[in-house]
Amino acid sequence: MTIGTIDRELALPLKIEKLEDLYRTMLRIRVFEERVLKEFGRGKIPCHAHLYIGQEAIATGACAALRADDYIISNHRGHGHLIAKGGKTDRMMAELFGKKTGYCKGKGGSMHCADVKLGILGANGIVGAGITIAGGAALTAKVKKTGQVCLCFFGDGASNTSRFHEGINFASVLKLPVVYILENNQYAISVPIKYAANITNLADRAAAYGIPGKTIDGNDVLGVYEAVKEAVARARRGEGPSIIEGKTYRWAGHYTSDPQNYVSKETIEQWKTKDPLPRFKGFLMENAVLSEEQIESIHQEIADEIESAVKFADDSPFPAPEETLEDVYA
Amino acid sequence: MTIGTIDRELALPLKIEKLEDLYRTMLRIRVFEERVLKEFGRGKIPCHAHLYIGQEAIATGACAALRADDYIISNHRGHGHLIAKGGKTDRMMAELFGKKTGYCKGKGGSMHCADVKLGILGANGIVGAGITIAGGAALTAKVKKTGQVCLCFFGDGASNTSRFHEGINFASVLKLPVVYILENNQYAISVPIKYAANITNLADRAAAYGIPGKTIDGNDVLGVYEAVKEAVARARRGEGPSIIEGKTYRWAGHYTSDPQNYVSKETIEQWKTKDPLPRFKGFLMENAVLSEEQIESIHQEIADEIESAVKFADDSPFPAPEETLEDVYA
Amino acid sequence: MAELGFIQAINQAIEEEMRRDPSVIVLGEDVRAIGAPLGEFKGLYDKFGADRVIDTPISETAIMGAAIGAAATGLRPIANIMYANFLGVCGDEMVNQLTQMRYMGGGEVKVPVTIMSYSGAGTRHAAQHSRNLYGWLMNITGLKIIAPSTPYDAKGLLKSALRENNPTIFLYHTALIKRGIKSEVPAEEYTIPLGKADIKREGKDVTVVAMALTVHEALAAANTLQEKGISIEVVDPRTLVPLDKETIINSVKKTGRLIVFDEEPKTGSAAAEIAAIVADEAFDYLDAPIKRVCAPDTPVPYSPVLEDFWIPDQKDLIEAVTELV
Amino acid sequence: MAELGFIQAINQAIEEEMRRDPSVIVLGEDVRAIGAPLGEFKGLYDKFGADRVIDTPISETAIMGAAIGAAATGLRPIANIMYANFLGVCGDEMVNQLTQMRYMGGGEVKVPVTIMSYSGAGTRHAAQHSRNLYGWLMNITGLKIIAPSTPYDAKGLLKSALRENNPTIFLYHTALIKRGIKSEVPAEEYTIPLGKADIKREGKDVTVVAMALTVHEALAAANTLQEKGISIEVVDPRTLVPLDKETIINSVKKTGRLIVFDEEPKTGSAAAEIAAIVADEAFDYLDAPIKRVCAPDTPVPYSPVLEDFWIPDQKDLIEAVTELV
Ligand SMILES: Cc1ncc(C[n+]2csc(CCOP(=O)(O)OP(=O)(O)O)c2C)c(N)n1
Ligand SMILES: Cc1ncc(C[n+]2csc(CCOP(=O)(O)OP(=O)(O)O)c2C)c(N)n1
Ligand SMILES: [Mg+2]
Ligand SMILES: [Mg+2]
Repeated sequence: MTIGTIDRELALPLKIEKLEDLYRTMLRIRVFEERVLKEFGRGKIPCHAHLYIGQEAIATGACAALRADDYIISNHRGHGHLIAKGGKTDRMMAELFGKKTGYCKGKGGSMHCADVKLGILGANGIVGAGITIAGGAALTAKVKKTGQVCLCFFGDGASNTSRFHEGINFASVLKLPVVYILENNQYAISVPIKYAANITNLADRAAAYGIPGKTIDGNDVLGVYEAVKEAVARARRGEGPSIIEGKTYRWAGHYTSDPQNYVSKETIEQWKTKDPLPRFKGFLMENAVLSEEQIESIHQEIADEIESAVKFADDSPFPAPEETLEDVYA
Repeated sequence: MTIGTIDRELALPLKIEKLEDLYRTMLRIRVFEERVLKEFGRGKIPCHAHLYIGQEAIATGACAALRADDYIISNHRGHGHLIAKGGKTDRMMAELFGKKTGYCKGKGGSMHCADVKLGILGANGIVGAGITIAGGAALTAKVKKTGQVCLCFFGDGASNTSRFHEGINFASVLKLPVVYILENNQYAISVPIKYAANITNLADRAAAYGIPGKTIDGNDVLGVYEAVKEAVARARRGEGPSIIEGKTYRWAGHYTSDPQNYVSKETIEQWKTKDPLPRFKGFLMENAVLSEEQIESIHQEIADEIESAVKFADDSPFPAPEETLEDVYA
Repeated sequence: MAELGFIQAINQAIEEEMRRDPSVIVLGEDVRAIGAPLGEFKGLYDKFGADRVIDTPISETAIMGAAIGAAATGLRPIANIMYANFLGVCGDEMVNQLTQMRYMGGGEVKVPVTIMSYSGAGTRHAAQHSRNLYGWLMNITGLKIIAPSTPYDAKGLLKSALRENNPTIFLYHTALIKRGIKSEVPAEEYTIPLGKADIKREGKDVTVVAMALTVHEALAAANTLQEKGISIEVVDPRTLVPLDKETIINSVKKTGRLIVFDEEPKTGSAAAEIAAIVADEAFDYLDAPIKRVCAPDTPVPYSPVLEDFWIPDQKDLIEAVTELV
Repeated sequence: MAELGFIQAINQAIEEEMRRDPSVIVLGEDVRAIGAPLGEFKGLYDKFGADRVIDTPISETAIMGAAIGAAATGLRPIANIMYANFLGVCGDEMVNQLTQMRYMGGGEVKVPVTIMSYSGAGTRHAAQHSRNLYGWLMNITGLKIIAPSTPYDAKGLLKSALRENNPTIFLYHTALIKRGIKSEVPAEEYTIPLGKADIKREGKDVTVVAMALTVHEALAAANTLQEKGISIEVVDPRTLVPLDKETIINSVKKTGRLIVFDEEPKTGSAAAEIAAIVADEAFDYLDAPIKRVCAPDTPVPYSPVLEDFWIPDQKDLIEAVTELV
């Protein structure tokens, strides 16, 4: 694991459009989240949300390794996962605003966005709960022989929960096509993982299930892509699940109103030097994949997109109160 | 791990009385369990019980490494653990018979026997549930600085449950004085552990928590004693928990009415050749620790004890029906 | 028509539905080699193979979580959680996942999971294997709850559950299995809709709402009471959610008296819900207080003497009826 | 007397009891650095040290299991399970361990665990962070359930819980914290016994039993109704188990009418239990059907528009009262 560099070899086989897309996706997440912070401050978003800022390389690299029909399972810090899997920023913003046009018609909010047609099986407000659900999606793929894979995102904190053990053991026994993406952003709210677990690399827990586990730099989008691609290929071949742990950091704290008093300023500053975006941008420019102007235009494009997502959310109606009563039963 | 021999070196530092006691305890468990099977057949015990026959060396060796004030947490296959920790066979039998003189006044039955004064915090009908509770007893010892240790017995099947992960991680983080005794008897009801987990030695899961894990021959009472002694010493020094996995087999099947159709006759026969009792008896005689006559007299003593335990149970009154209403609240 | 017990009727229902719909699968402990402890899944592994009859580690959260994920993506899993008492192990799946996934997502997914669990007291299994947990389950919004009293009902209701597009739990009572209760079960296919009560015995003096075990106790009591000239109507709702309020209320309109006969601790019981509905919606027809004949507010004890005292039985019902009329 | 909010009152209660009894300890997520999300444990780590204020991994089963084991061996742990909605994660500890350990063992051990959890809707936290789960908890036999409506009650009840020799759960309502509800709290020590209702407002036309959030909605409604000449009596049971039946029944004897006002889906609610008790034990005093003003049988939605519709509020109560009298 190397933090700070990007391996040129990894990039070479990739098409320019793919590299460009990786950057665009990371940027889309970043700009979306910054806007969520702002709209929360303005009172447009009625509940705090858990921002993905700083972790963009993981969702982006991981989802880039997927087929369109593959599944993902997300967690409470889910906006980045959804965007990386193709979630529409306007419908996401509308959901955060509690609007009828949102992904859940205003019923779910930040922690419950889902878009099954895109393979997004849902975020989750219960830490760890997605881990066992992922096994079920993978089971469907196995039973129906569709070749689909399920990526399951969760944090360092979740790796201490009951579902981590039961879910991964279950998947390992049935050789289910799941790839567990463990985003080790160092904290579970205020509790550092170095306190909450007695080991350094959480991917080492893979050995308890006889499956591969790999710890990588979570801020290197190409490294993430490569590692996940390998694990996805393995899963698709029917050889079972893997765990990939990306080390990273959540800059904005646990949620939109977290002053992060429990973290030293230095730690945060240090992690900011590993920002996945400028790092990848530098790489793209050094290797003449994209020019300054091209990057500029991507930034403009994303800024416009998020601006209109907010406008869409703002202009959309709230659901009618009686809609509360719908959607319990199919 | 060697199955079949007993290490003489281990025995040398032990007093003769201790060696004799190990044999007596194993035999007490064996004879008690055989009698349970018989009394169940006679309808005296109204619910099937999970017998410990074949596993006697583990509870016996493990509890021999404890102080009188140490704790144990047992599971559904708990008679052996209780006897090894000093549980009285008459009150146990009375409980199985549903009598007022039983350990739970007839309220708990086989799966819920407890005797807090002996440090026996209770059996449990929910697989895995004791694992987190053990951490609590150890926490009391830590907070009150009593130097006590808690042994926690559970099976191979339990090592796949949620509580295994949360409980052991928790204890490892807080460096709690627990020793987890994983009795790998190859099956969880009809499901073989080689199907239900993707690894061979379940003690290897200790690495997920940064604690020691050791796989040993569970039918060698001295080997168990030695391994547990070391782990208990470590726990008492405040260095945290360990896992000890003893490989063994439950001869009588899952419970008193299990025909074990899912196991081959050979497997059962093969395990019977590793019977911990004749094995230890042979050792004791070869090394002139006990003579044939002395062993004979121990057998007689135990036979008498169990006979009078049954008589005690038989002669004891049932609780009054209204006692149902007592003991909910303190 | 064949005389079948619960285990056979259930086994038939599952087999028929697995043949009918290839998306029905079974997830559970010991379903393969022994067809789960009492044999309700027997033979299915041989008939449908390892992909559809799946033995699991002892991992109730993984079973239920996988069932949810599989249901959301197109299968119809049976999640076998051996005893209702074990549902707490996957309590979060029950409270927050299974029953809320559809709603939280704005109605986009269906979650057709059928949970199957033994329930009830009477087999000397003590506190951790003997609860019905009806009240606990009813408070979990979004779950349809099935508690059959006969093999005939069991088969027809389970088949409906397996065709439902929503989470259901099918509770089969171990004491009824142990008692060897049998029904005539037709060879032809049939289903019983969820939410339709069955009047197990007509009567005119008191309405007794009973489920699973208590239906049988009520029917026995009815005979005794008949001799004393008291006629009770035994209404078996068969499903607690959805609850057939109409049939219950119509019966109360006729009798003017209600006893809810429910084998669980009284506090927070299904009996409370049924009593509350009638106290609201049929108040004007009531000639007497609504009584609940339930178990005491204690865990289930082991000793036969104690367990028999704990279980609300025909004697308790007869006493309550006699006091009421 | 100081004006305190819930968080301060709770913090004081814990600190006082920790000083009084060295066996009181705290187990929970984020209790150390931030004193749990809203600060109710703030300062305790500095005052009592790492052995008594214990940060845990995200492991509700380990927290609750350890609390049980610690309680059985002589400590008095507070098990902080952040939100009541997370209780399902340690559902088995709730159903089979904490509440049954003493009974199963024949009364030999005491299990003085106090669970503390946020509960209730009104903060836009959506389905997985907004339930009271009263009915679910009541069906778990052996647990005392505390649901205070004011900081004054919260402090006195929590102190009693921490002196109880039995499992208790203390549910503190996030919407009341958000609303900044305050009470006069005396400097002198006081406790409030579990099982003693408080009449929050006297009245003569209708008895309204309300808890936590609904107490405040009922009091607001009472003012509006007063203007229309209708006088309601607001009875706050404060603890659901044990339930002060006597005070409720005495009130019904006076008013002849009962509405149970309970912020949870109606089916299987605490309101059902209270209605059922009155329909049995005070039937002869009732002049009208017993009404339940509850939330609909759906999960809690996110959007303010929907959540406000979901929460049973003063408007709903006023409507129900007006229809009833
Ligand atoms: C079962 C459960 N326990 C506690 C919480 C409260 N909680 C929400 S997020 C969180 C921290 C999660 O940490 P981690 O898994 O590392 O993810 P991160 O927030 O760092 O992305 C906690 C404790 C919860 N939502 N669910
Ligand atoms: C949570 C839970 N799931 C399932 C069961 C049913 N059950 C009782 S014992 C048992 C097997 C336990 O296997 P193991 O832990 O290996 O212990 P062993 O019986 O082999 O001693 C099972 C599945 C249970 N009691 N609790
Ligand atoms: Mg984290
Ligand atoms: Mg085993």
